[in-house]
Amino acid sequence: MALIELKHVVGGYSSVPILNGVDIAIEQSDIGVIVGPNGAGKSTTLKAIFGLLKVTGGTIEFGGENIANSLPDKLVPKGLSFVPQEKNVFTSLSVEENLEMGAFTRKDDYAQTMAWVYEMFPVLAEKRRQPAGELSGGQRQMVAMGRALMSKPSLLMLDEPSAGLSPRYVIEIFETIVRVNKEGVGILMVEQNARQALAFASKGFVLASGRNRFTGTGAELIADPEVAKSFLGG
Amino acid sequence: MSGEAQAKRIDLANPTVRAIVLFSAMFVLILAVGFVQGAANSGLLLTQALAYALIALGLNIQWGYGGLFNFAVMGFMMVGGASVVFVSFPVNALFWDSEGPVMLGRALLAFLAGVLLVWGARHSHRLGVRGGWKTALLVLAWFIAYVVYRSQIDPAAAYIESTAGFVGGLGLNPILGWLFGGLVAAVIAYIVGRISLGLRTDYLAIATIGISEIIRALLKNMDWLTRGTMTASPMPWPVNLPQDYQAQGIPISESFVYARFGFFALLLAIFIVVFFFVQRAYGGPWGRMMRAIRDNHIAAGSMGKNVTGRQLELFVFGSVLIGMGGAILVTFNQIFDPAGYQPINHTFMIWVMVIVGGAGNNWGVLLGAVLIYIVWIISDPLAQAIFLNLSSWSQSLGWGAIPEIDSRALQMRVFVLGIIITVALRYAPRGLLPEVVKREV
Amino acid sequence: MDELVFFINRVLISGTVLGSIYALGAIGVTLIFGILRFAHFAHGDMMTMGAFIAFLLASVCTALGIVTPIPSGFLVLPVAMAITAVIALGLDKGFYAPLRKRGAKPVTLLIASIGVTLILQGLLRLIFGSGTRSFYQSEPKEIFRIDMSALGGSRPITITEPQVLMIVVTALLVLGLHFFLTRSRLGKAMRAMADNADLAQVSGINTALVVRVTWIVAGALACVAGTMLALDVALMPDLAFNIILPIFAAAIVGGLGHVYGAIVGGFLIAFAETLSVFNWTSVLRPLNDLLPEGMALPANLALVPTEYKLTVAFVILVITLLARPTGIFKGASS
Amino acid sequence: DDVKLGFLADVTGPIAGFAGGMVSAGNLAVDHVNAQGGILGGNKLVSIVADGACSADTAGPAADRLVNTENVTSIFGDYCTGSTLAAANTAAIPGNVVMISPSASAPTVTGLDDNDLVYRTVVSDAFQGAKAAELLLSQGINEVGVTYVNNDYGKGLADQFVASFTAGGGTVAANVAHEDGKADYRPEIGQIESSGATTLVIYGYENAGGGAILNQALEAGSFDLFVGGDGMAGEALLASRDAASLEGLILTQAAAAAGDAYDIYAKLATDAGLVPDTTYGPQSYDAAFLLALAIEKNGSAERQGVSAALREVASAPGEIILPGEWTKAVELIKAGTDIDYRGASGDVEFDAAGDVAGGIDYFVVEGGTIVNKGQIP
Amino acid sequence: MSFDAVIDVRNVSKRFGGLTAVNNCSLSVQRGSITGLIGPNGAGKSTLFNIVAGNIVPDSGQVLFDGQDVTGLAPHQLFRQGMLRTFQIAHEFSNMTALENLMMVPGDQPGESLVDSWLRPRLVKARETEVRKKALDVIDFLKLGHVRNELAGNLSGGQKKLLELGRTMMVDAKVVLLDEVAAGVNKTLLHDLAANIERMNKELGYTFFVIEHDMDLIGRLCDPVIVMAQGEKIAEGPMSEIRANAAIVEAYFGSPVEAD
Ligand SMILES: Nc1ncnc2c1ncn2[C@@H]1O[C@H](COP(=O)(O)OP(=O)(O)OP(=O)(O)O)[C@@H](O)[C@H]1O
Ligand SMILES: Nc1ncnc2c1ncn2[C@@H]1O[C@H](COP(=O)(O)OP(=O)(O)OP(=O)(O)O)[C@@H](O)[C@H]1O
Ligand SMILES: [Mg+2]
Ligand SMILES: [Mg+2]
Repeated sequence: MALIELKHVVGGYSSVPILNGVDIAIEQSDIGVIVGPNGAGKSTTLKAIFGLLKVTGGTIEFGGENIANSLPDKLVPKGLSFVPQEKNVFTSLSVEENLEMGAFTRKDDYAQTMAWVYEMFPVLAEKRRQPAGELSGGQRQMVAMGRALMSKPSLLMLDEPSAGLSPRYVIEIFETIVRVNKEGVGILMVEQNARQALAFASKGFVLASGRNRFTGTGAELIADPEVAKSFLGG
Repeated sequence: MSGEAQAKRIDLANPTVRAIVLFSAMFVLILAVGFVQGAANSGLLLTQALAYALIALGLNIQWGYGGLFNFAVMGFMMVGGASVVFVSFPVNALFWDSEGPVMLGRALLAFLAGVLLVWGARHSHRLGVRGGWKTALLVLAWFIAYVVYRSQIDPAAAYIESTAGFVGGLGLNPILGWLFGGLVAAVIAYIVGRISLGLRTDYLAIATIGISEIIRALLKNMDWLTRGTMTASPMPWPVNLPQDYQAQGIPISESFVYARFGFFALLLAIFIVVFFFVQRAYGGPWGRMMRAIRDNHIAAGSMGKNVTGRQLELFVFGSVLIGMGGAILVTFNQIFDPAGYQPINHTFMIWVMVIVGGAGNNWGVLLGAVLIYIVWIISDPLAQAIFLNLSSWSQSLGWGAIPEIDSRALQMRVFVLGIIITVALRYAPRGLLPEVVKREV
Repeated sequence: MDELVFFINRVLISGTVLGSIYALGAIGVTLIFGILRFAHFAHGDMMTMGAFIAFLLASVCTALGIVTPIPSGFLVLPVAMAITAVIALGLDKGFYAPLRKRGAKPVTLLIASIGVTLILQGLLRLIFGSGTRSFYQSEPKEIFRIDMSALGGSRPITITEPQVLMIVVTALLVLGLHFFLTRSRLGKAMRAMADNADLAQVSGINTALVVRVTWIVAGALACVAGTMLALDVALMPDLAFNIILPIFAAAIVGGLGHVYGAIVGGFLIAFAETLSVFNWTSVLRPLNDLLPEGMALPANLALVPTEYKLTVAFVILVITLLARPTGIFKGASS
Repeated sequence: DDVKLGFLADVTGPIAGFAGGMVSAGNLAVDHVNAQGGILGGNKLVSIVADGACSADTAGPAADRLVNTENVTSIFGDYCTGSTLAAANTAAIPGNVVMISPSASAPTVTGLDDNDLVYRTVVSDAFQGAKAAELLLSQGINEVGVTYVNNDYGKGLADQFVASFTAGGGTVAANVAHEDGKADYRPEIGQIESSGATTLVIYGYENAGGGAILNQALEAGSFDLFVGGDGMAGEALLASRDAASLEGLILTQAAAAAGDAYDIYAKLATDAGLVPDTTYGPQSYDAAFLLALAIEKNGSAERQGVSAALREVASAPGEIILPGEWTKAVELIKAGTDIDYRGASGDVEFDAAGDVAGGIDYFVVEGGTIVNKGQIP
Repeated sequence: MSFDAVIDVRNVSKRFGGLTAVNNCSLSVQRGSITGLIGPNGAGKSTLFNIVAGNIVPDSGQVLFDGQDVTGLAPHQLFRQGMLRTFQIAHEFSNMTALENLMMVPGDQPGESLVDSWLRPRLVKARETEVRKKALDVIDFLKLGHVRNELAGNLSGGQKKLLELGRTMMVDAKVVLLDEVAAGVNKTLLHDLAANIERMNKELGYTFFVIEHDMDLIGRLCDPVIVMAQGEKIAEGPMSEIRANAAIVEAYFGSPVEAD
């Protein structure tokens, strides 16, 4: 059974639907990448999973349970986590407090998880007392991911994690994602750095006009000339 | 009920339809009030409502178009009021025959000297004065200017107050006074704007509240100029008063109607002209530019729009209307009473009119102003009716009447108004007639 | 010596008392602003309401014949705080939550809070009438006079019991709030939400809970502020409405959303008011002996006449904002 | 038919604190009329209340509603000077309606060009201020500090007091305005205290800023002696304060009518469950009662003639009518006998401008009670 | 050297609190070039743009535009002299439609003066028709036709960036500063955009100054490329040269990610 499965999801901000039937399935071991033209509904798909807009049709199953239209404070304890593209750290809180906020829904002791996050991002351990607003773009992205990992999610969703990062950080971030995935966290992310992302993705989804246009492994999509021409910039 | 059912079938989401429906409802309300209250009283209500609409239109220019949090409405209304006193109040011979004008002239010179001094200090960097020295020089200049001005104005004020009461007016036509009110408001708005428009949102709001309080304190305590708490009245009207009609042999009750609708007609003519021009500018590229500045002033600046200049333009433009409206109200009520101005009645209520009506939509603001004003007036009998009944009901239940019910019932008019405001916002959070997005067809 | 005592009485004590009142009010305003991003204009009336609730409870105590060494109005405070907090929650549920749900702009919430102000004022007058009441109807207000004759002064330093209580309570509350916000999970969540509400939601923070806690804290604080104010002066329906402008000024000067800013702002405004009308002649009078014959200090050396007291506070406000456009502590804006 | 009496009252806005008591006092007079057989041959006298909000913008429409919509015969009110003038100019004067204000005490009202329609039962501030100054000087008090509420009432009173006091050789060491409704008056008190004055003259309202200043000055122990005007007078002054600390406090107030007019009123009010000496309560009672008398005298609910009738029932000579004596008054009027009302607030003799003249009494707190020391000579 | 420099930055510094974002930086952009500006995150690239475009006043140093000292001039004054910029984080007018967002850009619209809009409605209307036509063309080119009546605040992240770019096509500018327009824009569309930038440069003579992290794009468009790090210019030259610089490659490019 898939970790998360979207079946023909329809939804939008007002009465006009933005998603017209999106199908996505991800296993815990997968790295899924959503690509597509601007305005295709990629971010909207992630928001729909996370209960940030109204889903009017289809089902979203997570661990076998329909979670359509549940709110984040219900979803996070179930094992979902989301890193928005922008404004994804609490700038006035220290790095450590940022991580704590990620563990807000947990009732148990999260010291171990925090140690794990620091182990994965050693630079954060150094700066644990510093306000996150004083960090560089790449470091912030790590804080954001660390925050999302603090709830011990089984699925981590990321919206364009590499946007605006210099090539070196892009590499770092992608490496981190691969590492996190190896620790047993399913990944679903949206990327415009599509070629690079699909290169290590186990599943790829091409969305256009709120619908799936192509689905396959990352390698398949890169190899598909039609996909490459229309969506990956030739 | 059937009206509402019908309204459901009508597409209320369509701005034009919505406007027509709501304005019809407003006219029905006006007619109902007119029917209950009589023609004379309705004439009065409509005139005041329209004056408030003019003021609300001014605020809408500032907030609705420009996003400027002007909470100094009361201050600008008072400025307009004091101006019309100065222009249209009868000449005070006692003052002009005394030493007063000469002393005031000296005070004016002292004031100008002070301005010059401060201006000089502000430009002292041209002489090579920099940094902390310049700040120190500026503070010193302000202090000297303040002391010099006080040394001239204090004796002049004391002298005028003891010999002539106050300076009186020029005895000119009140309409000139209204224009002058707009002009003075413009000058003050320019100065205030230059100082404070760099502030954002709530910070600008509280700064303007402060400025408004400063204006009120000045006008309330400069007895030599405004007569302060002793009030200046009666102000002359630009049209015939009821007494003038009575002198022509018209019965008392009709004289009220003639006089009020005479004033109303004059005001309506002014309002229509103003409204037309405001609408025309707002509908075109000027309005688009202003909305852009409101949305994102940084981007607007980079797209070549002079943000500070344009915001100043809006601030002055809006304040002119507020000042004129304040002046018109003073003329109409025939009294300028600085102690009667309260932020809650004269600033926040105007904001309520704009927000409930629909910021950024002139028709909405007109609707909001008239509606809120009428609600405020009928809340007086309405609150009494509700709470007198409540009291007798509680009496009949054996709980005893509410003590001092006569006055407490009346005090509940603010409660009624509060309920109406919150309910209106709840069902129309963007205002009764929200700003219309200019979509292509 | 008398000059110093006079200065202590008239500037230090007065300013501290007034500053405590402003600070207590401004903390509530700033908290609500930080979390909910709107200027809650009805905060003053929430304060007044809290004071009336404490008054009612104190009257009940007195009627039951309970006699206490400290003012009964102070004793019932915890209960009154709880009741006011519940009412604050009710106000949110009834008036502000529906607007938030519909995504109303901050200014709409501000205007709605003006509506709430009017509603509360009407209700307070309907229930309690419009007259003035005193917590000290049945018990005298205790006044401490610290004799200064040992140090060569002829006048005592004077401070009343509620003033002492107020200063102590303000200090304790500020401390408590500090620990709550920096140490507790919920407090941190409040700061997180003030920082970035969307991200807080995404992190799974129960934003509805945070909002509720905010209103509870703000309501309880309002009750304390109102009651302390009423203990110090008297109780009337427009008790705190009349000082809502300086309270907002304090919150703004400090930087909206900053608890410490609110405290600094409260004391800044209070001391500006107090010092602007302070007659410097009274402390400089000894200099008269040094001045040459025939020259004396003027009888009144205050910066402005008292009519312009609040004006000075606002001038300070405007100047502060010109130097630091979002307040001393770099506040948020809506 | 009912006879309508307009109550134009500033129950919202800055003086809401005591406007309620004034409405109640006025209603007491109306109740007395109705309980004793009604007006104009058994008709009911009804009060129609409207809110002037102490603001010209609101008082105008409210007065107009009374005049043009409710068609009242006369108006009791308004309370603030500004709103009274606005109401008079907007509606009462053009509508030929008599107004009696119980509290608009500023000298401006005297000069209003009102066709003999605007009256007041409160003594003009000018008179009381001058008398108070004479009294203090005669008692050997030569240096005082003054604080006044910054409105027409306080300012008018203080201006006159200061003028007379300095003219008589006294020194006003400090003259400081205060705004009503603030929490803290210590800076104002401090400014006066620092001037060296040990006597404080308070021209404000007992249940507003004036009372708060008194409290805070007592707490600080700043002054030896306090002096107050009519706004400070009343039993409430002692009710909520330690009387011993107020020993010697001097109050001035319009002279009560000869005889026991005030005591009678006080009893009537207490019986009805009211506090008799709320601020301007007696003046309010008198204003409403006088209007009823004038209407009765005028013989109809018409507006024409009320003004002349008012002057007749209010002024000597004539048989004395005291508060509450409605039946007696009606009988005398029926018999064609001239009457003269002596009110709770004083003799109420109107002068040409519609102001009450009359003496000023002074009161001193002695041994925990307020003792009337009689008229200031 | 700056004989034909259209932008000449001389010894400019800017500090934020304790942090020096731009440190005594000097560089110039030649007329008619497409100059690239790259560097790690936080190098001070956007800050430099803000200084050049007048959004930030530098602590010290000078900016010359077309040979004139423009340090401290307001953005709208620079716009009038022919400089146009985009923002890294989209600065759309969120309560206006996409079309209106573009229509407000052209300067000197008679309808923007109160007097003209009141007294010369015909003139205003004529210009308005022109502006609308232009805006519609741009919107179609950006493939935003279907959302032209949507509020800009409701557009997707990439669509906002496109709108940002569209503004530069609304007027004839001498110099266009592009701050990471490619981030978040779909690669296929980006090809068309790059082609258009080249066309505007060649045919219309626009000068472009481009911040970008997309090395393919920089490589395709820009010559020369300036590298910034820690607020200073550390290198300048054609892309091939930059790529050959080991230090830069290490600091900036890192090593390519391994496929899984
Ligand atoms: N307004 C500001 N206040 C304080 N610090 C700032 C401000 N703007 C930028 N900075 C800091 O200045 C440094 C340079 O920022 P800048 O935005 O110029 O970098 P950049 O080179 O554009 O990076 P990126 O490629 O990530 O956009 C950063 O460390 C940033 O945090
Ligand atoms: N708040 C909103 N209200 C209405 N429509 C919206 C809103 N947010 C997004 N949309 C619309 O939904 C569509 C899809 O947006 P979405 O953000 O999902 O695109 P995307 O695929 O993530 O694109 P990009 O790559 O540009 O980020 C767009 O056409 C946009 O106009
Ligand atoms: Mg997106
Ligand atoms: Mg940048």
